[in-house]
Amino acid sequence: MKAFDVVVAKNAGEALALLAAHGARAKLLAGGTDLLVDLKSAAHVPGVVVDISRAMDLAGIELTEHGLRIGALATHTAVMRSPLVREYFPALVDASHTVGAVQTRNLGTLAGNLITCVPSMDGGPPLLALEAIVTLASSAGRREMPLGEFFVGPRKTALKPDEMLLDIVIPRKNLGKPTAFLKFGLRKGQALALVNVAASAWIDPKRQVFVEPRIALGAVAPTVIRAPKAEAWLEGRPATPESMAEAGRIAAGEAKPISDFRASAGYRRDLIQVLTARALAQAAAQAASKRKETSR
Amino acid sequence: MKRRGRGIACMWYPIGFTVAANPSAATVKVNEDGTATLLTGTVETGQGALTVLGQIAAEALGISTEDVHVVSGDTDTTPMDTGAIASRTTYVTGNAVRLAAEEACKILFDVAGPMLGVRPDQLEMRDRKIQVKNFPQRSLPLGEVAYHAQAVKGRPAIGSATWNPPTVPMDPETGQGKPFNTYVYATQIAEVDVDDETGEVEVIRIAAAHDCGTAINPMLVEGQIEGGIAMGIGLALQEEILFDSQGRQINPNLTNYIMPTSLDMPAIEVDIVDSYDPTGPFGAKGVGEPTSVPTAAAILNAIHDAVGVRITSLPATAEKVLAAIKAGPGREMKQLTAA
Amino acid sequence: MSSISMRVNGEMRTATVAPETTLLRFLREQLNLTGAKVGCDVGDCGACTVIVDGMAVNACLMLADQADGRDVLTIEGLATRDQLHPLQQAFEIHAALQCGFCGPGVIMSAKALLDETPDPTVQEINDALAGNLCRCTGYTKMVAAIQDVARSRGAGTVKLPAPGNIGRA
Amino acid sequence: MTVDTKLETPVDTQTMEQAVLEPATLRLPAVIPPVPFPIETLVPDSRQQTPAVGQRATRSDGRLHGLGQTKYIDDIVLPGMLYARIKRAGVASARIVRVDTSAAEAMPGVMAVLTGREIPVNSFGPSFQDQPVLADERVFHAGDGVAAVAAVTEQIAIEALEKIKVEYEPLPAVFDPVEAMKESAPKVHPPNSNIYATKVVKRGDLDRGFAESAHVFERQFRTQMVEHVPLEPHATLAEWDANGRVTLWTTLGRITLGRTDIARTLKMPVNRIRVVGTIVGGNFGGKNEITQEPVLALLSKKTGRPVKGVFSRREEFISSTTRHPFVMDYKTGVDKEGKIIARKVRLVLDGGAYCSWSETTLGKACILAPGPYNIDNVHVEAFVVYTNKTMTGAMRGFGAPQVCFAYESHMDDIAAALGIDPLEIRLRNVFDEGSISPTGQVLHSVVVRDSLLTAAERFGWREGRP
Repeated sequence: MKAFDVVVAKNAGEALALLAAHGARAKLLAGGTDLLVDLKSAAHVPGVVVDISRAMDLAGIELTEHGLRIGALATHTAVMRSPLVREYFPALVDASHTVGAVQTRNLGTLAGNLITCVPSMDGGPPLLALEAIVTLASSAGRREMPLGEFFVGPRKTALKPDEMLLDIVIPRKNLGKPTAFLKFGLRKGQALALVNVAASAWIDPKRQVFVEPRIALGAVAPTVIRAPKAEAWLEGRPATPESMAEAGRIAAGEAKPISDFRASAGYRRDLIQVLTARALAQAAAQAASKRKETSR
Repeated sequence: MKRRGRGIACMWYPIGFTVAANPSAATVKVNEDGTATLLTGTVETGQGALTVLGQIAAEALGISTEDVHVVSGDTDTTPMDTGAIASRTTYVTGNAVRLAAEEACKILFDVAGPMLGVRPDQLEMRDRKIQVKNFPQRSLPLGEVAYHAQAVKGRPAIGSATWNPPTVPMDPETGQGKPFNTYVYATQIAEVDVDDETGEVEVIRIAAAHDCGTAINPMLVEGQIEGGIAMGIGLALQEEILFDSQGRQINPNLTNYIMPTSLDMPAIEVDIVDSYDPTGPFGAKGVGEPTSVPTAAAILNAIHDAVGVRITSLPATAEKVLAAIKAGPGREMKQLTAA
Repeated sequence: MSSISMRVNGEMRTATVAPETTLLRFLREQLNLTGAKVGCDVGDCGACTVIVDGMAVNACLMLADQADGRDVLTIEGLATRDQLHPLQQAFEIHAALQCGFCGPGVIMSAKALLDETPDPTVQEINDALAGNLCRCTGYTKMVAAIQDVARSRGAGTVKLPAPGNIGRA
Repeated sequence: MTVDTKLETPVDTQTMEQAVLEPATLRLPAVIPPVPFPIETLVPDSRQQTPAVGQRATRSDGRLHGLGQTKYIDDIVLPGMLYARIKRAGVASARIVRVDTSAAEAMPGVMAVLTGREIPVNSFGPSFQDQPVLADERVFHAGDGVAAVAAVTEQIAIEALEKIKVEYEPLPAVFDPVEAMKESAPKVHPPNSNIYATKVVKRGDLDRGFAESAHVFERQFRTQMVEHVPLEPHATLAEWDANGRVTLWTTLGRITLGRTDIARTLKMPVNRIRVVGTIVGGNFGGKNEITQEPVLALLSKKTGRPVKGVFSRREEFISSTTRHPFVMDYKTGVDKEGKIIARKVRLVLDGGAYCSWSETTLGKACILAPGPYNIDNVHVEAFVVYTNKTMTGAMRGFGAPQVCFAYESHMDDIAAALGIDPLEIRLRNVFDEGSISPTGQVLHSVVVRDSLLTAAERFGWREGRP
């Protein structure tokens, strides 16, 4: 690696002050699983790396009045082990579990996954389907935005040079919302997604229809995207294999996959269709089993 | 929906170079306490060659694996060897080691004969002893004889030998000849699940029955087979170096060059086929390369069995399998006369 | 230059490193602990796996500076003067390693797994090893060796180390 | 509010500060810590038993592997050692107009730079000497080395490579082996033909065989280029001494023949070269020929210091050998019972930019291509051709996995068409003791039938579907 300086921020406040002081020269280091890989092959390295990997005030996962708050430093392993996440958002556990391998999950953070912003990120789809809000902060103040707006393009987010992501909040209204995450990669271990899909929906217990279905797709567009047409079509429809298959077809039409050396656009569309239908089916099954539990 | 299929593939594979000379030399030194040191010019590249060669030397000297220390891989000190290539080490280097050990034995038998009151050709080595054949009650500890040979008779027990598999050149027009001295055989049977909506292939288990002649070390043979199968799975389903239109590799890294991880491995059931090759050291042939030869074929046949499509180019990626499923069975296959 | 101080295999180590030095380079080049290997240097192969505050990590993806104040365990810290670690013993008995290059990383991953999950399923073992590429063995004998250790320890007979801290929630 | 997060401070800072202040713990990195290892030698029973053959003896290197004490080349450091790096062309086919190393040489910490023109005999290869150690006049594939640097640190060497400027004049290139066989294709090594080796195996009367067949099947099969991926990359440490001898510790699976190649490129007597094969971290055929050894030897000679070079993972892919892609045409005639009567095979091997072990691969593939079956009428013809891609060479199986994929897929096609069980059709055709191979060899110790039956028994083949 080419030479750079490291300054340690022990908490969020210090990190923001350092970002204000160094501006675009600085780069934040949290898990480092993406940043260090980039720096090793980079022709130009940042002047200063602000190391927040021990700013433990950013590491928490907690339930607040707004919903489930996941701190910027929460690793994938922390997400997988959190009783709160396991109880309310098992799909997020599944997503984190498919990131890299144990070693990368122990270092890499969920927030970092969003910030690196590659279209195939695994953290993005479930959070987008669950309508997560991210909090960005600079020394000048804070702002919140829906995750969908945070993703700007491949490797490009709404973060300004002096800003950092503080936390991710899944709104309270979605606590326990049945959600499934499915990923298709070229192998089982350490796989990058060819396509990943998260589907989230309530099922009206009386009418057995989808309520507020949300579908998010990864690796099939410049950023992780929602499939609004499929969602709208599905709203109020019965949770049948036919409706889920149709939603998959619509979602496949909404995506803009590219052909690359990993897969063709056409194959990615096929996968969206299949995975979306399967994810919806899993979400519906979750809803059914939850109902059984409560009725017992 | 997941569809299960099974596929079988057998193979043959030669040991050693194609016609070309590929000699090995070895030196065995029996130390004055009856332990031994083996010098070989081959290199340990993970296959366990040094352990196996040590076992061969030990067998010839009637001592244990631990009694033999193997020195290898130094052109200044170790004898010529063609090296860790062509699945030849156990067979070719092993034969040289066995012969070298027998040379050392000859010295020890010469020395022990008078000590035991018999002719040298009446003696054999067993359990760290030199004993009279068919009359084991009369014996001497190997160490005692080795010490006597070196310190009293002035004939340290050192043996050297070379071996090269005999071949017959191939006729340039017809290819007729005897390019190799021996071959090994194997069968692998794969069971797979194919997802007929995504084309994903999961290898569930593989039964592998391999011939290696005598298994000098069955545990290491199993290790070779298991590792070879992993490589075969990569060849069958995952691995491919890709190039751009300018001839530059697209995926020269372990992120994008997809090789099997632990999660991609099936259950493996290994059988070592009962076999003995009189031309090999104690009946041994070899096992290194052939372990990954039939795997891809077995898996591809299992895919065919599961979903009825014949994938004719490797790797059988999920995308390729799905495309074939969509295109329907029987593509590309030409049958020239009616069945 | 950064001044760092960390516990490595139970012993406090203090050093000055260039800020861009990875933990892997620091261990190998400054502490002469060459058990962790450079296999890819970008976190794909796991040959550099060490345990930091109880968690298996790729030492190539961590700056030495980030390990400041932490507890680092490398393959060299497993055995004592008198005894091999049970994993080292089991790997030897099963011939679970062939060329051996991936071995230290695999054993560290296995240790982190068993510290957390004393009686893992085959699936859990495979999951724990998925970050450690091996080209020789097909992983089969590694899994058997790890199962052996888990079985021989028996449920609850082993005192597990205190849980680590990295990213733990 | 529920909080499931207990934030703990990573380490008790107070204790740590105290510890740091204690003089005894203020050890500097120069003091190498003792590495604990078991001093008691516990020898597993399997290693102590006689007879030794057949024992599940543990490996002699197994314990050191597990302790992390096996010394691979990258683990060795000699006093004053330099680090070498090689600049890769990045273009597949070009004439080298100019190599400017002046900026690299001027960098502080750079001790020597080497180009292809400084190599005494700039060619090597196990069959044909068609491969330059470092490309000097022409680049044949994108992974060719064009210059090398020895520097006091690896990082300086890497940065120095960026300062070496190479001017190329692009030349036509060919990447597809079937294209490369055409007369009109650009020649990879002009004036030589791109088809650099052929092999034929012929037995019986093919035409009569097909005429007598009840059914004839035809299919083309293809395979891909594959990398060995040894976990340890190619690595070499070279030390030139005052007697004019050079010692090379290297990841080479065949040191004796490697030494011959090194002596040839360095134009030195063989006995002035010592090659030490350390424990190699995986080979699979990929470490069967020299790569950077002459470069490091010459850099050591230039600088008078030991020089170490370790391939990056990228170099491992782009500049070491790979497995041959095959294009395989099979035509098989069988009788009504599925007994093979005639088989014609045509193999085209993509050799990449250099021959390497292609001749051997070609030979083995050609001989093995009919499969382990008794076939009276066989004709196999095989070609290996140059392309401007990464060179292909020895890899576990020398072409056998490729042809096995083809002949065994073909076998199942035939079985399916004739409605014969795949195991059964093989049992009807396989070699037995004394069978004649396609090259006319009488085979001994033949157990392919046993292997089929053993595997089928283990798998439960005859019990039917699971």
